[in-house]
Amino acid sequence: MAKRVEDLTVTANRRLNREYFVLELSSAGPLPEMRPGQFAQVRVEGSSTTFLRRPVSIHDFDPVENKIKLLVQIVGKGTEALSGLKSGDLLNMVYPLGNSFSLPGRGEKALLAGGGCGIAPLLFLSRYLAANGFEPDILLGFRNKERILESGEYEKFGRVFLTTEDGSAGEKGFLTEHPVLLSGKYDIVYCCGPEPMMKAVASICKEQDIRCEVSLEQLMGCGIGACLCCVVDTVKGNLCTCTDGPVFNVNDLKW
Amino acid sequence: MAKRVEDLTVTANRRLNREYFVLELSSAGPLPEMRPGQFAQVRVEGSSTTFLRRPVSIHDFDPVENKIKLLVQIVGKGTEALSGLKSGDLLNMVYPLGNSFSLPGRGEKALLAGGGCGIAPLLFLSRYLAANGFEPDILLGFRNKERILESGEYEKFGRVFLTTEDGSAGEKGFLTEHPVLLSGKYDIVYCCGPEPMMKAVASICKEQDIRCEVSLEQLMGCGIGACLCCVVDTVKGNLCTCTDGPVFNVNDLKW
Amino acid sequence: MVNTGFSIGDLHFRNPVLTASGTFGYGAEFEDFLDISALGGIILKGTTLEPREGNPYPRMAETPSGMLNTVGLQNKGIDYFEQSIYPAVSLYDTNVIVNINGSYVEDYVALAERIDKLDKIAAVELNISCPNVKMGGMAFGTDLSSAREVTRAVRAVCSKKLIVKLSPNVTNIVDFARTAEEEGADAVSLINTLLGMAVDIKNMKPSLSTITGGLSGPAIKPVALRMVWQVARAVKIPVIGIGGIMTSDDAVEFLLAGASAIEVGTASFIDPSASVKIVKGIGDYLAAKGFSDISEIRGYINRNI
Amino acid sequence: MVNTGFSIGDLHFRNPVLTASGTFGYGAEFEDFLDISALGGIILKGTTLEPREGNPYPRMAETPSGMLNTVGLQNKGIDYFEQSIYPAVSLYDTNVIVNINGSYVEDYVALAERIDKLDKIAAVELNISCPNVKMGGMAFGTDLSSAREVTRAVRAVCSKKLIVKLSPNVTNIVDFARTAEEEGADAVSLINTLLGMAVDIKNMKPSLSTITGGLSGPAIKPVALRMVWQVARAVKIPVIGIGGIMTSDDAVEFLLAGASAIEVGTASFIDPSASVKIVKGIGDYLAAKGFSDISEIRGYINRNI
Ligand SMILES: Cc1cc2nc3c(=O)[nH]c(=O)nc-3n(C[C@H](O)[C@H](O)[C@H](O)COP(=O)(O)OP(=O)(O)OC[C@H]3O[C@@H](n4cnc5c(N)ncnc54)[C@H](O)[C@@H]3O)c2cc1C
Ligand SMILES: Cc1cc2nc3c(=O)[nH]c(=O)nc-3n(C[C@H](O)[C@H](O)[C@H](O)COP(=O)(O)OP(=O)(O)OC[C@H]3O[C@@H](n4cnc5c(N)ncnc54)[C@H](O)[C@@H]3O)c2cc1C
Ligand SMILES: Cc1cc2nc3c(=O)[nH]c(=O)nc-3n(C[C@H](O)[C@H](O)[C@H](O)COP(=O)(O)O)c2cc1C
Ligand SMILES: Cc1cc2nc3c(=O)[nH]c(=O)nc-3n(C[C@H](O)[C@H](O)[C@H](O)COP(=O)(O)O)c2cc1C
Ligand code: FES
Ligand code: FES
Repeated sequence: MAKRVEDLTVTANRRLNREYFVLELSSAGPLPEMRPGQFAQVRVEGSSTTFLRRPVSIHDFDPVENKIKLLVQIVGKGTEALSGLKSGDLLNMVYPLGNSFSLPGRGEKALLAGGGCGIAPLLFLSRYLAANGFEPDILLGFRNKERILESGEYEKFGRVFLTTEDGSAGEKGFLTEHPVLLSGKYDIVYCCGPEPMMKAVASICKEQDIRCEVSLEQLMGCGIGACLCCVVDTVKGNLCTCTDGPVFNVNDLKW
Repeated sequence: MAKRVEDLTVTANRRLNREYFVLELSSAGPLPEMRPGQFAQVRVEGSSTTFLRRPVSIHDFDPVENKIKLLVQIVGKGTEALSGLKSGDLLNMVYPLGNSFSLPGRGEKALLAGGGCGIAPLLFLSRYLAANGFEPDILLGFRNKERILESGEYEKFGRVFLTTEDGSAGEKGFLTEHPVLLSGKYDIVYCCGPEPMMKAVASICKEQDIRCEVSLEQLMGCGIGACLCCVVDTVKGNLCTCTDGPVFNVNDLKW
Repeated sequence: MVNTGFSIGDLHFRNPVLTASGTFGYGAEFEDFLDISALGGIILKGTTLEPREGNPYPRMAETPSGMLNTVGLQNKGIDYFEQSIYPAVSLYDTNVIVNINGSYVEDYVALAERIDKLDKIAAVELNISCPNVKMGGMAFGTDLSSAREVTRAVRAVCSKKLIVKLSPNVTNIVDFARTAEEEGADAVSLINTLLGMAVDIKNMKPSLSTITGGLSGPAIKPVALRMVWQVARAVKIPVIGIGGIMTSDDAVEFLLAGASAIEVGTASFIDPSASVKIVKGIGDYLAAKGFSDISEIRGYINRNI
Repeated sequence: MVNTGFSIGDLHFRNPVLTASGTFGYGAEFEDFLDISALGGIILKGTTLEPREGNPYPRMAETPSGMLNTVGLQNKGIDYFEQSIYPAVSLYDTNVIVNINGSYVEDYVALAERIDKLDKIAAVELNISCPNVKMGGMAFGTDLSSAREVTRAVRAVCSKKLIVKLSPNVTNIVDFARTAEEEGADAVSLINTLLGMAVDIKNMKPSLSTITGGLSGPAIKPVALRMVWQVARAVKIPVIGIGGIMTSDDAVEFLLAGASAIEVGTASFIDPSASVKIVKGIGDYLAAKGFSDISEIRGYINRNI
């Protein structure tokens, strides 16, 4: 999968709530082949404090419509600037980067578990699994009803389970407390979200001897394996999140 | 005249040609008192190479409409960024800064001579002179017809003489060759434009023993007399263009 | 209420925000933009014994997140200072500090003696780090024995608080800070500008009249922070952090790294009221974090090291 | 056609654009983005005798117009290099240069001996300026006699072109350049990163695991340019300029200041094809200015001084 640097055109910028927005992007030529779990390094123009690119997961990729989506949470200057992009603006990206989630084995049952912004790569993964004949279950956790992101989108590709911390929608409590996660009926769990959540899911999986893949968010300098800044300490030594990851089997991590 | 730091609102951004544009700005409260020749230090957001503010003359100031105008030539990153401002955008300015052109004495006849971007402060000066009962003559020099800027505006306040280098409008040749400048009928000449032009005008004035005031454009760090970067070597030693100027009597300069 | 005051010996500052020499004029330039008594203190533009015209134009160049300057200590000399500037600045209700400069040790001493007689001057900042003069300046601040000699000599005649301003253009700034401390300095301030340069590729010549100049602004903040951290661990006297401080968040970085106070420099060119905003922001940070006294965060990062 | 080639002794480079060690991996990382044979040369990631895991995460922090890193020379050591990396990089149709690092003089010597046997390696860049290792690294580059010792020892075993990479964290970089020249270096490259630091005020701790790290990017360009200018006037061997070069305009500044060539570092993180764009831009500049050979602009600014 050849990487490229390219200006994509913003075709829509949809605000989900105070904190989140979805960018839809298209390119003049065909978009490259991409896999769920991969990410882009996006260039934020216009601030001396956004010197480096920002890593953002491919939220969704529709090769037919030649469109990709990014789901972004505003946490600082760069994401704030991106939130101001308008239809027709250009966004320079280096992509697609990193490895991807593995496919389940034949007949295996998969659960996708995402919390907050961590749901970003899971929409593409759901679509991809569905396209490959799997029927994934999707467990999404949010703080409250207002913060639920795009859950309707996921329903296109699998059964969706919701949790909110305050019980305003779905099951009340943390994602990690949801019965499906504890059901033991899955062969593989794909997880993305805040590190404590991923660690909790990983340990639940370990107990049940379920394969678990997580997507990590380490600070990145380059995104292409050149700076060695994004390392994660694994049983195989320091690995680069941007090339050896961002998806890791939790057994390789020292969690 | 108290200086302030303030966000003004862009009410219009009018493109004159490929290189020039006029920004119209207004403020919620009343604009401060200002004099022709004064300038603003404008903040260019959005680039690590526009760290410092940019000095721009008050092109026009209408206290009744509570509006000011800036006439800007695109020469680099900062002015390029300013050219993208839209109605409703905010522009942060430190203003009004610097000294101003002196008023002619009672019954004296004044000529305003401006070339290219140098005409910027002269519109406000024309208005001001007219408001104070003078009938200035205004000599404007441009490279060619396409590059003529706002000459209609000046006609409201005095008689306008035009020169273009290629003769496509007004007299053909340099501003410094125009007969009005050599006529000897003025008591004071106010001049602003490229330094070689100002020097030529100054020497014509000296020959005719006419008072001549010029507005200088030195590189500025602060615009308020704090950094001592904008100095000009004068008969009185190093003076600051931002506080002792930008308007200087040519007799004080070592030209 | 949060206490943000600090002291150098028995000299109290109502808050830790000072203005850096050469970037705040004599205060008057900023009166339209802020209330000078809201500052911990102001450090006046570099003063010399004799009047100086400074370096030729061009004196500045913009650089990524910073600027180069080569003002070269333009000022009207100590006579003029005593007569015309001192009366004005002595009216300010804050600590007024004079930044002194010289080509020879004797110049510094003579200046310090004169300033010592000016009641309303709270302290002297001994600038041994100006990169833009042919003689003296940084030469003192990059050679340990010269630094020692000039500090000792000035200390001997200076009964006011003495702050030694250090140059970053050295291999080991800690040595200079220790030397200043040993010679009786009451505080050190750092950093002065980094020696830098820019080239005008259109005209194929240096951007500054003196070729090299002093780099200031956010670009130098990481270097300044590192040096402040190193020095604050090595000396017992208060450390005043300087370099690229634009916001209170920047200022807090210096405090957490060990600074007792900070100076706002180039930021005042971009926003003439930056310094007072920083005063407020530091208070807000302390309050938000639940601290009641600024001393609680001084050097805080060393706890987790 | 404009000639942008240059030589270090009898080693020819088809253009003056190299990639800086530690910012271009082993080339393969960039193959999707550019044609490596379009570059004057590539300098591989810092190599040591033994494998090194490098420093703990977090290893970087963004700063105004720059970044701090503390990678700490993570690499798989010379054995792995010979077996797995050398075969790949020796296929590149450009000058491949190895950046060598050690804790002791003996490490450098042993490494240089091993690399000397690798036919397709064009030159060795002796890194005595890494700020992110506990032993060796910058310690060699900030002490004149150590710098002399290591250069001499490596020179004795190195028949390839030897480039000594200098640290900017010194009072007088010219002394180090002269020392390298005296000890037989064929060229000097400068600057490595400035030692800097950042503080995470939210968590009240240093942003980097090692507290301090190396500052790179546009922020350091003015300092780099100044040092390159100083060094180029002081030595006769070619000077390779490094520091904050993002565009060909930046590169031209270094050439006008006296550099024979330049290295592109952090820029490759922002735009992986930056280096080849710079190659083109330098040619365009020369053509626009009416020069036919790059040597005509080398140190041009010195003419008007
Ligand atoms: C592989 C990968 C995929 C990602 N996918 C997405 C995504 O799909 N959607 C999304 O919204 N975000 C995603 N992120 C996180 C995103 O990169 C950061 O939120 C973003 O870089 C912050 O930029 P900023 O300028 O807004 O914040 P800054 O102003 O730079 O920082 C604000 C705060 O965010 C923290 N932060 C900055 N960068 C990161 C980072 N890389 N990881 C974790 N914390 C960080 C800082 O420490 C700071 O506390 C991903 C990160 C990685 C590594
Ligand atoms: C008192 C004063 C009043 C001015 N009034 C106006 C005005 O009304 N309209 C207008 O268009 N311009 C005016 N200028 C000039 C204006 O400030 C510069 O053109 C502007 O700062 C350039 O910014 P930039 O980022 O676009 O260019 P940069 O990218 O910074 O530089 C591009 C080129 O312009 C040159 N340049 C930059 N700043 C100045 C400067 N201050 N003076 C001269 N050359 C400069 C640079 O050397 C470079 O060659 C005035 C300048 C001064 C000092
Ligand atoms: C234009 C200018 C003039 C300066 N003049 C002096 C001076 O006279 N004496 C002095 O000690 N430092 C002087 N400095 C250095 C500043 O006081 C300060 O140490 C430096 O700018 C770094 O801080 P900053 O990045 O916040 O600007 C000057 C700096 C600038 C930009
Ligand atoms: C992430 C990173 C890793 C680096 N690793 C090395 C290295 O291994 N050896 C070395 O000599 N320099 C190393 N450097 C320094 C660069 O080669 C270069 O000297 C420095 O970054 C300044 O150039 P720049 O501003 O263009 O990046 C590294 C720099 C960065 C940013
Ligand atoms: S971000 Fe540079 S190696 Fe991963
Ligand atoms: S621009 Fe700073 S003193 Fe004039």
